[in-house]
Amino acid sequence: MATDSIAINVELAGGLEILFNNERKLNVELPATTANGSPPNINYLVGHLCDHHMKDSRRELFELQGTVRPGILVLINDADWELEGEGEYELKPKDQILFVSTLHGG
Amino acid sequence: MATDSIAINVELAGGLEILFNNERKLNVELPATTANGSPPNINYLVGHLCDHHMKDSRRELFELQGTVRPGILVLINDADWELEGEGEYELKPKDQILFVSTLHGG
Amino acid sequence: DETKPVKLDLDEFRRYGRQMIMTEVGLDGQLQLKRSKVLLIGAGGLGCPAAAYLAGAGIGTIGIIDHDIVEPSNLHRQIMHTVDRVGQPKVISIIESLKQINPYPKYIAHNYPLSPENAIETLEKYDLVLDCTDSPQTRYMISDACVLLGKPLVSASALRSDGQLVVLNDPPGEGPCYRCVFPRPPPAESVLSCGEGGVLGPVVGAMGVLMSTEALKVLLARADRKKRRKPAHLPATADEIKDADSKEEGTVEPRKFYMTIYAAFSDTPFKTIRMFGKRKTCQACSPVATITKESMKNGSLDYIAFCGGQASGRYPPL
Amino acid sequence: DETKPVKLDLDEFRRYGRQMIMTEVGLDGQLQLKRSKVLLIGAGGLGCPAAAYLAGAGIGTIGIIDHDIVEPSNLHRQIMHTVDRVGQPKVISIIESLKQINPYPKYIAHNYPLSPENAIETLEKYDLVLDCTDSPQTRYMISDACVLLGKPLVSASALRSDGQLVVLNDPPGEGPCYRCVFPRPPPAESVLSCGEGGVLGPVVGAMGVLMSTEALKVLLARADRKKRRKPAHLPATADEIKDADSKEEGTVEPRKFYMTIYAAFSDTPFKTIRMFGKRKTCQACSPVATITKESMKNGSLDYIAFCGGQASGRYPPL
Ligand SMILES: [Zn+2]
Ligand SMILES: [Zn+2]
Repeated sequence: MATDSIAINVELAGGLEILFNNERKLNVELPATTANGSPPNINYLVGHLCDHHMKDSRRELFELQGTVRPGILVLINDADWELEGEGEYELKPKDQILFVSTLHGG
Repeated sequence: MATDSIAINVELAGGLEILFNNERKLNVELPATTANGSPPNINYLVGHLCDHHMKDSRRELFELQGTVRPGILVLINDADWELEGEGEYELKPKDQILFVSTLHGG
Repeated sequence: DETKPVKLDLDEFRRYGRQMIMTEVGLDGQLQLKRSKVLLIGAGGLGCPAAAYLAGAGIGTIGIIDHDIVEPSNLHRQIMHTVDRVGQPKVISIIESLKQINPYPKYIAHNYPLSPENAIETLEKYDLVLDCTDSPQTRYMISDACVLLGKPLVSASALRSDGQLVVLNDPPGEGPCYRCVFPRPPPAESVLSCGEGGVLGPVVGAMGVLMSTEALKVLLARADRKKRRKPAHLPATADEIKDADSKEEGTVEPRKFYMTIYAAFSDTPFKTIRMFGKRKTCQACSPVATITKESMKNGSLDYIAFCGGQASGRYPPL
Repeated sequence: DETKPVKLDLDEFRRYGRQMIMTEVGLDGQLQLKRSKVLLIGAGGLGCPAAAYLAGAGIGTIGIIDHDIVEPSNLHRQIMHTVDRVGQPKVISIIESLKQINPYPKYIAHNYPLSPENAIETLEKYDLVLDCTDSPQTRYMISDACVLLGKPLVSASALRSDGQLVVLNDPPGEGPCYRCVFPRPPPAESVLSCGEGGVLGPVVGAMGVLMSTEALKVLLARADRKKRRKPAHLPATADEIKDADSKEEGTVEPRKFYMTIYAAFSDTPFKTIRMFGKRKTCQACSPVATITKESMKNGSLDYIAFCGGQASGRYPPL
């Protein structure tokens, strides 16, 4: 059933790794099609990470209203997700998805 | 005749860009097969760069005995060329080849 | 006063020689640095190293605004302050150290808190601003003021082992502003300061040093523009493309905007990420912007409330 | 003396609090830093910022070796030296500044040139070495000495607007050495010093600060190893894999080795590149190595000649 899933690389930075047991890099397997028949998109990934990888109960520090909370940059293969369609971007095998919490300290 | 050439990206760093008219990034087109019938490899690329892109007469600051001179690191898609077969590595379309001169100042 | 004649004396030639022999600097670049006025907002973990290298490089006028005093817990990372100066205002302490590195620049101390009411008049005398502060509300305020005044802004931040760096509103009117990059502020409960989250000294130090490099790049590009030559390190701007002789072959790509992010404990610590760019609906920098100098000065913009804190007439809360 | 008890007084808790609250540091990590002895070779553009942040972080013993004196042309980038101290030995000048940042560490001045004859005895008292020098021959010599003594080595360099950073011989015996990375020296005519090629102050500054971060990472990993826990930021070493309970699911990847390269004027300035690793035929660190403490001490290794310079009995040429 290997063809029924796609493997992507997720990276967490800016402190978000704390929500994921200090893991900065995750190999994530997603179903090739989701319940609604389409490939998984970024918003699906966000929910999947909360359900299967997050080790912290404060889900609201990562997800809000079905997508990432404000103050988190999402990079699809090192480019801002707004260049790629934001939450609707459909994931391809080997995609590199980086979630970075913005920092304000100095 | 587009299928008869391959396009790769070359980057120059550590001062090597000076030999190339201060260009740090070059889009390089190579023939898909070279005179001896095989695809172009890194050593072929080194000669090609000297012949077609270098703007400095001091070829010996880049090439020595058919390959790069000592003191230049060659990175094939961000990994040391020794992990990939060194000068014999056969180039593929979209390969990222980085030449870095080692620095000693402090 | 962009055209005010400046020159270098023999001691300055000796002092700056090692950078003047670089093609990206040269005599023109060095004179441009001497002619430039740079404001650092914050004399802490970012501001200390940024100021040290800007002073070293020979910026003509260096202003620093901060209203904190030096505390023992600052010293592990704020390397322009000293044990002897604990208890002194940070702006006084840092300028003391900077003068010992380079007595040539004119140093201006602004020993008061930056607020929406005083931001415009504080920033308008400078050519370039460095945001070395530590809260979302000041970051939005500084960016808005820079947009209103047409000043480029170098912005960085650090927490724990992470850092971020971005150059905003550069060139003014073309590059994205802080609101373009972060249109919605983070929820207040997700924001940690260095005091709460901790920070490794050299992490914030590295970001501060990198800020000074970006500042020099912005200023040196001006020297190149004045000579109507393409900056060695930049793709052409829209205006330059119009101005330029069409001698050069090839097409000129539109400028891309990047952010540098650092994660010190990762085995691949640096990443350069490509930003979305200017936002058509930006409240500060787009044609439909609503933020004005007046709304800023009269205090009708409440940055604290915008960032989810308690509403307040001024920043910082007293 | 790895087990020598050290403790922190109240002022130290206050001073280091902002980094001690980080999970990667903690009380164990802070005590490990205090117990550590670090040698900086070179008090110039790299050594100044590296030393500043290591002093700030609370390293217990900081040694600095350099035989130069402070010159005006140093000041644009060597931020721990001052106008008042032009003409003084650099090691004296830098320690003066470091004490003002943090009086707690023990500072040791080595005011003489490092040579093959004295390298072993100079380095052997330290736990970790930072190569902040500026010539190929010293870089090979320092790496060889670190391999012979089993010391990790943080090595960086900078010229014009470029910088490079790599951690070598870490952990000792497992990580590659300088000869593994650069088995053949560059031709002498291709080597430029900062004096000849120039250097932008914050470029060498950034590399120096990043060196101090890597040094802290190496030392903090020791605190983790002592507690037999996997360092938060490192994949397991071969020994640790053997030692570890096999409770954790998944396989442990062998460690990869990286170099960080910086090109300040590029729009994508940082790259992390993966290195080849240890070389089976390395003259210094492989099973077939020929370099020994004796060959080093008795001067039979001629680093100048190896690097294509005029043959000479000692380094540096007098
Ligand atoms: Zn905007
Ligand atoms: Zn070796």
